[in-house]
Amino acid sequence: MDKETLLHWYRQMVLIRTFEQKCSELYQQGKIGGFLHLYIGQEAVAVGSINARQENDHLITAYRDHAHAIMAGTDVKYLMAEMLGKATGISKGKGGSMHLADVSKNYWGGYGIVGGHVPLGVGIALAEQYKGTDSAVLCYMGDGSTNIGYFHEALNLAGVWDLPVLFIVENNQYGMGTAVERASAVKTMVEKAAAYGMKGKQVDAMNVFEVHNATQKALQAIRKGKAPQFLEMITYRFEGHSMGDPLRYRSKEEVHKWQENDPIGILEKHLLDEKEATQEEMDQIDEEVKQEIEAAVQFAEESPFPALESLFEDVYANDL
Amino acid sequence: MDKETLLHWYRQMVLIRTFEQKCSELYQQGKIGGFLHLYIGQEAVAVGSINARQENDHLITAYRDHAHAIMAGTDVKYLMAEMLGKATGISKGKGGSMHLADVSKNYWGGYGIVGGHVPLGVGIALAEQYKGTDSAVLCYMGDGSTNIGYFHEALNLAGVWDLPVLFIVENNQYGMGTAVERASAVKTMVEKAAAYGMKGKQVDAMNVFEVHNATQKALQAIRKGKAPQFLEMITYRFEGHSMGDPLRYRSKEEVHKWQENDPIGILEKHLLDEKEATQEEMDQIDEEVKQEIEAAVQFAEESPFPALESLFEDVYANDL
Amino acid sequence: MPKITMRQAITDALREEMLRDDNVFIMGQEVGVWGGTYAVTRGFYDEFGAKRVRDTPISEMVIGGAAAGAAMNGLRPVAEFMTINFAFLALDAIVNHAAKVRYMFGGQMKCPVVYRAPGGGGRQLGATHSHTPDVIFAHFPGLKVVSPATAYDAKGLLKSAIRDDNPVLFIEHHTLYQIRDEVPTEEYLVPIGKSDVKREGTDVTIVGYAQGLQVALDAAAKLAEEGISAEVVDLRSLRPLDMGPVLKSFQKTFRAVVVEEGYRTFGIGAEIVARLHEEGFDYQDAPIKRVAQYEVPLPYSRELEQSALINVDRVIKAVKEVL
Amino acid sequence: MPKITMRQAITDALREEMLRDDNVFIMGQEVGVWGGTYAVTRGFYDEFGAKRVRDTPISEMVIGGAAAGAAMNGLRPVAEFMTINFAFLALDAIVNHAAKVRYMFGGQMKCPVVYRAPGGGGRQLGATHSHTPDVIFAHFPGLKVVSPATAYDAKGLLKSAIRDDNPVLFIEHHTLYQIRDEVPTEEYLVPIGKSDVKREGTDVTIVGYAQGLQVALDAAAKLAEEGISAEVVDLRSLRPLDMGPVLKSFQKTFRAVVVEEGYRTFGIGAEIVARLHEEGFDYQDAPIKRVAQYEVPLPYSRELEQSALINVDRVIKAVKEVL
Ligand SMILES: Cc1ncc(C[n+]2csc(CCOP(=O)(O)OP(=O)(O)O)c2C)c(N)n1
Ligand SMILES: Cc1ncc(C[n+]2csc(CCOP(=O)(O)OP(=O)(O)O)c2C)c(N)n1
Ligand SMILES: [Mg+2]
Ligand SMILES: [Mg+2]
Repeated sequence: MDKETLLHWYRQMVLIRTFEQKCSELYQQGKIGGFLHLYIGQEAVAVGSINARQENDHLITAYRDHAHAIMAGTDVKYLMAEMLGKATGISKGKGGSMHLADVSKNYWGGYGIVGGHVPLGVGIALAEQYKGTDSAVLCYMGDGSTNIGYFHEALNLAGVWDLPVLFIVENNQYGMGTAVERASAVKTMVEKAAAYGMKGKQVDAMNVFEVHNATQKALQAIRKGKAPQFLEMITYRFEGHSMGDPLRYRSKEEVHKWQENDPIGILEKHLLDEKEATQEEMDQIDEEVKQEIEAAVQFAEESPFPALESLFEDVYANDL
Repeated sequence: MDKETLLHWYRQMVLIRTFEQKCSELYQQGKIGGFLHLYIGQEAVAVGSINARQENDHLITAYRDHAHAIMAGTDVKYLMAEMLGKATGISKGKGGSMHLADVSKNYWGGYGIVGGHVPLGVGIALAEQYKGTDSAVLCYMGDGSTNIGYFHEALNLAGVWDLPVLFIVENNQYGMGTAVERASAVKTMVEKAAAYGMKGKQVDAMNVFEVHNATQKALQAIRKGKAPQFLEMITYRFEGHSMGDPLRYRSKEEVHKWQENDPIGILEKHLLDEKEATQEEMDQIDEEVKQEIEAAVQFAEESPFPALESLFEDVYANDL
Repeated sequence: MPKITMRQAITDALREEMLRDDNVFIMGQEVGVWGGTYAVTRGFYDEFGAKRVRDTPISEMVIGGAAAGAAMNGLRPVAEFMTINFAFLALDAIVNHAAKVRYMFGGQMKCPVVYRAPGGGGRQLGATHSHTPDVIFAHFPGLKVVSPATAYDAKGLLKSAIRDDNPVLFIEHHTLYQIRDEVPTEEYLVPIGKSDVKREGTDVTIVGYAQGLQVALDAAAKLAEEGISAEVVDLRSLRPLDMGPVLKSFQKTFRAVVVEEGYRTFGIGAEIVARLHEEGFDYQDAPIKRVAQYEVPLPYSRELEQSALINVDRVIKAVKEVL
Repeated sequence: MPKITMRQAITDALREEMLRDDNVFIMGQEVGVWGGTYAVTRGFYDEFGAKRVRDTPISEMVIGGAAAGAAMNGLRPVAEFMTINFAFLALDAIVNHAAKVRYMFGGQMKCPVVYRAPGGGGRQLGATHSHTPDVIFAHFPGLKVVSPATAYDAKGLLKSAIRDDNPVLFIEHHTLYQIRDEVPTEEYLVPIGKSDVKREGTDVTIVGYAQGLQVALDAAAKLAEEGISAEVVDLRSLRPLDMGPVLKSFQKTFRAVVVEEGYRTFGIGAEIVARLHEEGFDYQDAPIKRVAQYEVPLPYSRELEQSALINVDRVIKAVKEVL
């Protein structure tokens, strides 16, 4: 990995985190409404895996979807505008935090119904197989979502039809307040994958290199073996499930323990240890990112709210 | 196993088969309507397993449910009356072939929505656990039903809550016209069980002794270990999925191969080989069963159809 | 023009659209090797192969969702639910996903999927297998819901549905597969969202669709023998719902009966009555009547089941009450 | 009498019933350790323990089905869907299983399960999380559907629901958790299936329920300032639907407006209008109006979402149109 790449990854991780921190702020100011789910702590997953995709690979995820949008390559100003419900938002203010998508970048969006997007991801893959391309779909989901019927039916169909999907479970240890072992009859996600003929691999997903490496291999396997693959990303969310989480279900100690493995910290340390970059270079990036986010907020704040007539637009593809 | 027991089992198997053959006849005569799914070929599953239950164990299954009703101990005349849609039917003519139940015998019925009864079975087990009894639930289903979301959610919950359920998959190789390997991403049902922390066991289910033995062990394990169990019964249906199956999906040779392992034939041979019973004794049983079925048909034919007022009865538990 | 069955009309529509557009394919339980539970796709597996005629596991949620995903990514899936009862399991996939992706993402996507689903009562299939739940799907914007009553409409509407850029639920009443009527050999389309006068008359308007429409037509024929002239309007589409021809007829007859196979309370007829009341207020000469299924889970026993369903006599009785 | 919030009223009802009957227990996502997403069951986990306050996986189908099974076998589960949107996934478990086992098996079983589900729009949750789909559940016989508008009714109806031998879907509008009204400290029940006049008046009947009822009451208060006397009738139960008080009021006022938060087409209001038309035909002095949600998936952006929803002004406008 060359220095430029590594600093680019660093930048992406910081961009995601800074975006999330800003969202948290704006939520507390009442500028963002609805549900807001932050990705802080999980950055290495989106950054490591999406940097391993080919351009024609597709992305789809659940409602904790800001990072995937950023990694898809969407300008954060359109994402921030969406957060604020503005007409310039990537989803024209209709989607909000849970429903970012950028089809021009093969990012099919965040979805709020737990598990509901997994069949969509499978269908997107089916279309690629049907057209005979070498595209794959990176389909992200949470540990909690593996207990819903959608997960089962979708993984099974992908297995039966040999669809080019990489299922990526972001196992952040909890679905809302429910720890994995209180919701799943098996302790690991890879044990579930086996029921669909997928070997599955557990990845230390606080480490962006591990994530990148595992994803690259899995995508290769999909393109070569013409069969779906499965990765269990072991990670942690540092914040609550969404804004307003009473956080009764885990201890401060547990959170601190994981925070010692901060994915940004790990990359930072690597860069310094290996002398790939100086602290100044990184500080410089932090500063640039801060400005990029501020500019995005400004863009969002200055953008108009959607015209009320737009309420009736896009219910159907053609006017009825 | 003493002679009496063995002949009793023989009788039960013949009773099931004769009942099914008679139903087939009555369907062709237009006396039975709707969908009719025969159990012929699978008799060893119901007979072997249900003979292993304690009286306070519960039974629940899908729409291929005649055998389970017979094994629950319901007089075949009430079952035959139900087939004919009569007021004296076990479900008062409202259920038909797919919806036999006899709650007085802890048989909670047959259900037509594939997989829909599996959560019910889990809930019935939850009630027993809650009440602190030593009852278990024998929850039967087809191989095809293991691909539906219901299966996944129900087995997972049973695993998480350590519910006293014995999941029995009657793997008769097909869900309608779809062979197991065309519908499931793994070849065996036990591979699926592993995803819910259940070990699972494959059973040669053309052999009633194997079935009985495996079920007994599984029920013991449930009562001792306080956790669900899983059995994959390898079996075959000799007839079509339901009446009117075009049978395009399997060869005559395949059917014949399985018919050589007729579960009744196997038991018969055992009885003769071990000199447990003579051909005459068995012929005698066959004859008695025939008469029992004829009497059941007569009862059913002579019974009245439900009064039209009954249409509005039992929609709710109390009159509104 | 040749008379063909509705089954044949649907088969022909599917086949023609598959021949016309490579992106059209079929997925569902037993659509392939078996040839379709209702024999609608018989021969397709041999003709089009396993890529375009895809047997699925018994997995309604992913049938609903994966078909939507494939549609979002450029294909035109025709996904079959073996019966509409099983589509209950796909309600979320259909109304929360297929029907919403376009709006929710600000118009970035379209989702041209067709869900076919046979449905209806009257075949002694028992409570869970005999629903006519069309109204619950038709309640949601973003989805189109169509349910034809004739072979002609079935063919033309299904072809329109397949070419439509929106998700369409296409409901086929299973007792109508056998009906026959004239269907041109040359290509035609029937637009989605247009009601249609199926019989002209002057004394009363009977509104129906699908099996209810056929019952209405039979009733109208009998009424004619008694000198009562009924106009029969076929809704054909439930969403969008086209009240134009219904209102026009009502403004002529001042009396109406709505016929539907499903339950009465919160059924299709409720909306029709409400709309006639609201938009045809000055024309109401008598209370509009609804003929619908009695509100019980449908029982197995033949006579009992039949007694819960709509029939010609009940329609005639209702017509006489409004006259 | 003390004024308490609807949230508190629901908490109290649950707690009292759990104390009264050991067979009553709670299951659902985050009902335990978390204390309920809407804090309704806060403290229950500590008070009643893990046996009676059961956190479930994210598995709506088995929440629906297992609760029904437990009810069939002697318990009285109160199963919570985190929101009613997610109950779409349990539609089959609820309407094809819980609501049908009794009938389908000839009365051999009963299924006394309560499904609680918060719902509604107006909180910027986006299209999939903002449904008021009450009508699609209320369409099916075998189920009872209740949705209260006041703390008093919420408590009394929930207690009745838990004691009812039938499956009951209990829908709580999330924006109503905060409202407060007088609730007696002594035990009482509110019967399921009884509409209730919430405000007396003489000029117009406004029919509503849940959040729609509160909007109706606010509108009535404003109308009073202008000298217009509106009678407000609360449906409270959607199935069984009690038209008695609605009709009685209409026979006095001759004019009506129906208010509901859900979609208009095939909504609750359609049935109310149809029934008033059918049963109150001679009393119709003007077309009855419906005030309902505009037919779009609800958008995120605040003003945009609000513009799609019902509000006091829209009700007042409708009232003035019928007067
Ligand atoms: C079908 C459904 N049920 C319940 C919810 C409510 N809900 C939203 S997020 C969530 C937890 C999901 O946990 P997980 O899949 O682990 O993802 P994470 O939030 O940890 O990223 C729940 C229960 C929902 N959105 N959809
Ligand atoms: C949810 C649902 N989808 C589809 C069907 C239609 N159907 C009825 S039986 C069946 C096959 C089931 O196969 P399996 O589970 O193997 O049971 P078997 O018939 O072999 O006993 C199908 C697809 C149904 N009843 N319910
Ligand atoms: Mg999680
Ligand atoms: Mg099978």
